[in-house]
Amino acid sequence: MDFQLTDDQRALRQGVRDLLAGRFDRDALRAAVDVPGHLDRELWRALGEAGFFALRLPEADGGVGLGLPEAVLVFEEAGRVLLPGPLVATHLAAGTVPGAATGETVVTDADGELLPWLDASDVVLADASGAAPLRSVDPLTPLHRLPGPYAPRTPEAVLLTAAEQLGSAGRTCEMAVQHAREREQFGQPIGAFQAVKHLCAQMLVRTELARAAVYAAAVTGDPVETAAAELLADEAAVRNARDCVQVHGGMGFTWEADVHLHLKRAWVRAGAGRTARETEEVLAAAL
Amino acid sequence: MDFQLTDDQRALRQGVRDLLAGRFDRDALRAAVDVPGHLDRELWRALGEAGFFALRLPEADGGVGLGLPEAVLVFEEAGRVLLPGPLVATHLAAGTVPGAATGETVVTDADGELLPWLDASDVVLADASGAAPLRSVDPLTPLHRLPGPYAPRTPEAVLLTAAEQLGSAGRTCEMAVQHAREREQFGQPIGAFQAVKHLCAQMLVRTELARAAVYAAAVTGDPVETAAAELLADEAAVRNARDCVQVHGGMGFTWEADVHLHLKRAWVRAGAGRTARETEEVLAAAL
Amino acid sequence: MDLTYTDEEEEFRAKLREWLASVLPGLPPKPSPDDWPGRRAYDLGWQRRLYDAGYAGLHWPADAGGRGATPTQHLIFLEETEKAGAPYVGANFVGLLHAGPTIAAEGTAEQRARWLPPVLRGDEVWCQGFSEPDAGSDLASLRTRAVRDGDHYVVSGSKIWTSHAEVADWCELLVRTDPAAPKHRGITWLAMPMDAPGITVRPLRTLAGSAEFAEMFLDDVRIPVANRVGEENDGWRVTMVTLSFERGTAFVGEVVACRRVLGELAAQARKNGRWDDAVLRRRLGRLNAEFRALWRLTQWNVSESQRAGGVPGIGGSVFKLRYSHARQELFDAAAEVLGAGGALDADHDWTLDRLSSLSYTIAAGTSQIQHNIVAERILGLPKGGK
Amino acid sequence: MDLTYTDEEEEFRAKLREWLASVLPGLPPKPSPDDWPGRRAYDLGWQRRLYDAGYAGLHWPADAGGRGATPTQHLIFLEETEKAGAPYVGANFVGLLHAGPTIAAEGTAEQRARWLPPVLRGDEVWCQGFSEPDAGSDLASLRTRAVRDGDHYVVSGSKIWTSHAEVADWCELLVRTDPAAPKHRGITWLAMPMDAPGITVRPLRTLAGSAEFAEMFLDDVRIPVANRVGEENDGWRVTMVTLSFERGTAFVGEVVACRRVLGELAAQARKNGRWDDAVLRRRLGRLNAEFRALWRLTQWNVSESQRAGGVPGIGGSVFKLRYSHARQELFDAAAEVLGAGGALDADHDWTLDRLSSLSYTIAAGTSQIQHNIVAERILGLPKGGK
Repeated sequence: MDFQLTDDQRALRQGVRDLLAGRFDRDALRAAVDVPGHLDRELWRALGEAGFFALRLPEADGGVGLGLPEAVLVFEEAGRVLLPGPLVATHLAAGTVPGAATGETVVTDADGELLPWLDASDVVLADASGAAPLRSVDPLTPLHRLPGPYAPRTPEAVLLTAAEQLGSAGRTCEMAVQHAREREQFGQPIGAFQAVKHLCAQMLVRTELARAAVYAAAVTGDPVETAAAELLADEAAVRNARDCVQVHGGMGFTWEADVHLHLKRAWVRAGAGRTARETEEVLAAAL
Repeated sequence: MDFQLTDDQRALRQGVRDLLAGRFDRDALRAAVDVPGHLDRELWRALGEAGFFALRLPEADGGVGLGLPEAVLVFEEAGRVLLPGPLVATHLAAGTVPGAATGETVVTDADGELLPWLDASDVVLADASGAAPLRSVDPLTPLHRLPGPYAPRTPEAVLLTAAEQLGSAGRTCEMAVQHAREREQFGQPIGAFQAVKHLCAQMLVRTELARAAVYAAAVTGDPVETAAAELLADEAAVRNARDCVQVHGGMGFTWEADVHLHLKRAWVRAGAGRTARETEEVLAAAL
Repeated sequence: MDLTYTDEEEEFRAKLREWLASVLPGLPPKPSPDDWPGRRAYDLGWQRRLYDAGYAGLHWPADAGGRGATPTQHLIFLEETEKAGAPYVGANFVGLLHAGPTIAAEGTAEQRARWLPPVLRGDEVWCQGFSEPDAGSDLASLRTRAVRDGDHYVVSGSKIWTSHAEVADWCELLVRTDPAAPKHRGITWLAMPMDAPGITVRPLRTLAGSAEFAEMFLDDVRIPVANRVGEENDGWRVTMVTLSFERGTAFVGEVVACRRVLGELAAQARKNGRWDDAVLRRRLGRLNAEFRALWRLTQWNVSESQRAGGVPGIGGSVFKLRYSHARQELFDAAAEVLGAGGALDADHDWTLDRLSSLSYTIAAGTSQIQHNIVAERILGLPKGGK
Repeated sequence: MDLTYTDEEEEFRAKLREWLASVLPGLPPKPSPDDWPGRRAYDLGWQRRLYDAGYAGLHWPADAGGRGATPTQHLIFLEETEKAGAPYVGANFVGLLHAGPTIAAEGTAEQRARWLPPVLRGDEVWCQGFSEPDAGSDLASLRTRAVRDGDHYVVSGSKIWTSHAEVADWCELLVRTDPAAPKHRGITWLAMPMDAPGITVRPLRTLAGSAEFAEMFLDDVRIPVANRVGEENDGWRVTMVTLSFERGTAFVGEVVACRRVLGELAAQARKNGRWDDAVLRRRLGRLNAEFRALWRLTQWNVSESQRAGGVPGIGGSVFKLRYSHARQELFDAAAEVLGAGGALDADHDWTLDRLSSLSYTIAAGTSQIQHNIVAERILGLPKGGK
């Protein structure tokens, strides 16, 4: 047993982080926020070239030949920077939908009642008849509402979404800590106050517990473990984003701060998956 | 509208507090803990003389002629000092069971599955056939288990128990604050640390919310308001006792500290009433 | 402990209801949220109606042009106007609840005569220039400088979270007049005319997407010394008077509104089938206990204030701590009732309310600060720790 | 990321299981909780069996008489012994997990030879004299005084929370040797023979009603200078070595046990009908997620420690914060499953576990202290605030 990242996995994570820092920095993020619904196809192709979508295809089929643990690490990075687009659906379509693997084709799929990125996608795997647009609370994820019935999401889709939640939870923890170190009130950094310190510590605890669950589910593929990962990652992403708002105080309540983007995206991702009710019932039934 | 204590109500509260301080001080409390199941009949008669049981009987019948709000204030004081015995049952039996009003007769009644003080009581209003003793977690409340079915508790019993919970919640808040002021670690009172400060503040918030609910239910007699009072008072008593343990640190984990007596009694009182499930359903149905 | 209303109070309520029923149907249509001049006109129009009917400045002392109503009457007023769906205080908020009462308490006769009647009549709008980018929880560290130049102060600096700045006539402004003094002792309260040269207002977009607030940049703005309320460097004390007015009955209407929303949630859940989810149903039941008790706590605090001759007690911090949390829980429950398809729809009121509820544990003293206040001022724990 | 065990690890597990299956049926009956000499004999007897089978001091370095096993093997050992229902470490706790490793790391060759073999063989019991009535969270403020008198220290003071003191042969004792130095720099680590004159042990009853712990009063107890481990006044550093050993795998067996209890709760609820309560059922489901993840976090931390050559990381504080809370939630859920009639019965194991779970957020560093550790040492927030 060696439940730690291998050197290759560390290198992969660093590579993706560097790629995203170069291709999707904060300016790009805010630009995406300012033009809701617009998908940057050049970035999409760059992701394709970097193997983001073909990651788990066999090398013989032009893929990278890696597994679910590696995909989880990559999607965690995507979640950290709030990378927009139907990433999970396109990744899962690689190998079956032509062009998905290379980032030429944008593929979307329904997440239960909600279909993201319908207008910007080339291929829609869900039955989109009767899809009605709504004004998405998340400026980075356009949504349509579907009349149903809905196909259940695949375990891979659940897990990769949980990985994005994990990345977001880790990032909002970092953002809160950074703000707490820099922001001064009453003559000192607010991070010197226990009330703020303990909020930040709780954020880390949530993140690390979710990390253990998500990584373990990626390694074992166990459905109950996946349900645990979903539950804990959803909770970590939403709760951390809220605590991050709180630590930021008034600043956290502005549109200009990025923290609300994490909260809204976390809501969208949690809403896309099973409800907590369904997940908890799966976990209870397994006892 | 004047939702504050009248002068008479303040005087009554102070009178009961003084009486209990004289007749049931800390030594008496610890003595009661050391002899589980023993009921001090002399104290019981003194309570009777002071009008504890006859409080709501008409003056014409030898009672004090007061109402439920006054009874709530009195039972709150009883809860503060952990006064032992089947207080609620005897109070409610005054006027129907001879001797209950004067404190000559000790009356018990079943609280659902559990019958307190069976052996020490003169009159048992519940069907006690098949009652089996259990080792009560609360050294101040001997219990028997009944086979059922159980009669539902009266709204007055629910409310007076909630008043005891309120008194206990207020007292553990005070105990925590006192300890936080006196106990020094790292060169200062632990109450100077925000982590401790905020625990104490939360205890007060819980107490004051429960107080508003309990007093209002006493004034209106509304069943939904009574359910709210029960829910919030149970929560305040249990949660405050636990936080009081936490603030006391290791000391709070000892038998010698009184705080565990509050926790165990709060558990017993909460267990005696409706479950949170039943109370919440009442509150939901009223929406 | 009496929760019944006196005959006088019931009569006050009955007359108010009657008046509301007569006046509300004749109101003009509500302006759009982005139409600031329209909102100003609408809010001032409502205030004018209140004034004409004798309800303006209900809780203000009579010698300031108010009605000198009791806290209970004020409670009834807030409860009934909310229940009837009357307009919110809106653009009149700062004038009626902050600046006005401050001037009434601390201003000269001349200042009262100049500024109070237009507030009550609905002629003038005030905004608040307190917070600064670097002075939030630690408001007393504010740095906007005012330098005396003859019979004027020359003011430079920046303010933030100034609501209605775009349409305000006046701003109650806190400035630093003595940088050398301890931070609480070098602050002065000024009434700044919003048409003075050197003021730039920039809308500040919140995470809910709206521009309720603004930033305000002051560049050598000249304010007459005569506009100073209270002594120079005594502005902190003057301000605290204002803030205590804010705490007493600030959330009465909101608690009434929350209880209405809770009823709507139950109705909606019964309709869409989510009522069958026991966890959600019991959560709504728990919120029922919570908001009923918060209402009773409001009545408790109001009665306490009434006994104290109208001075609100410290119980406001206890109330705010629990209420701000309960409000967030309420709109989280609303998201459950709606399901993802509704909860992620930015056009749904409850979605916006859910977003804006996040500010409740931050604005007007974060929950962290409120915990300190409760622990130190009510419970007597040592001050000034971290 | 690999969660499969190597062939060597699986072989280790298989052999251990085989041995446990062979030895456990032959164990003597468990003594009653109040029978201290009986418990000592039982615990030492189990340790002797481990020793004879080659499992004693599994995680100790080989040159201290241990097996030099990897953290993963230690994890497997703790998991399998718990699953098999083997005896707990009991009276051997301090010797095996605190004092022993400290002596192994910091003691002289002579000290190691004197003290370590009897611990491994199950011949001697150690207890811990660290906490004092006025030195809990702030352990370094301890005041028990040791004054040098020739080749002895003369020690006076009092200690608290000393488990197994009644039956211990030795006590690892922290004393103050330099009252003038900064508090962390005047502390010395001594091995105190428990039969020395001047020691009074008084049982300390916990809120669960048991006397697991004791107070210890020291009145001019003479301890040879040769019993000092490490330098005079260097005891704080020496102690920190011990404490870090405590953190790594301290809760492995407990997490395994909690998962077993959770299964029992579900079985019990299915039997008594409370499984139909959706709120309770989903609460158990949530606890399933919680404890599965805590188990994975344990494996994560153990793997990290294995890569670091056996040194436990700081992740223990993160784990302890969440675990202590989850354990309390678990036994609260147990009370719901039992209903009032069971939850208030002090003879029910789960009732006692519920009571004792309260100590988990206090002992070995309160949750308040652990939050500080996480915030300051992992997240790098400013130290020393309040």
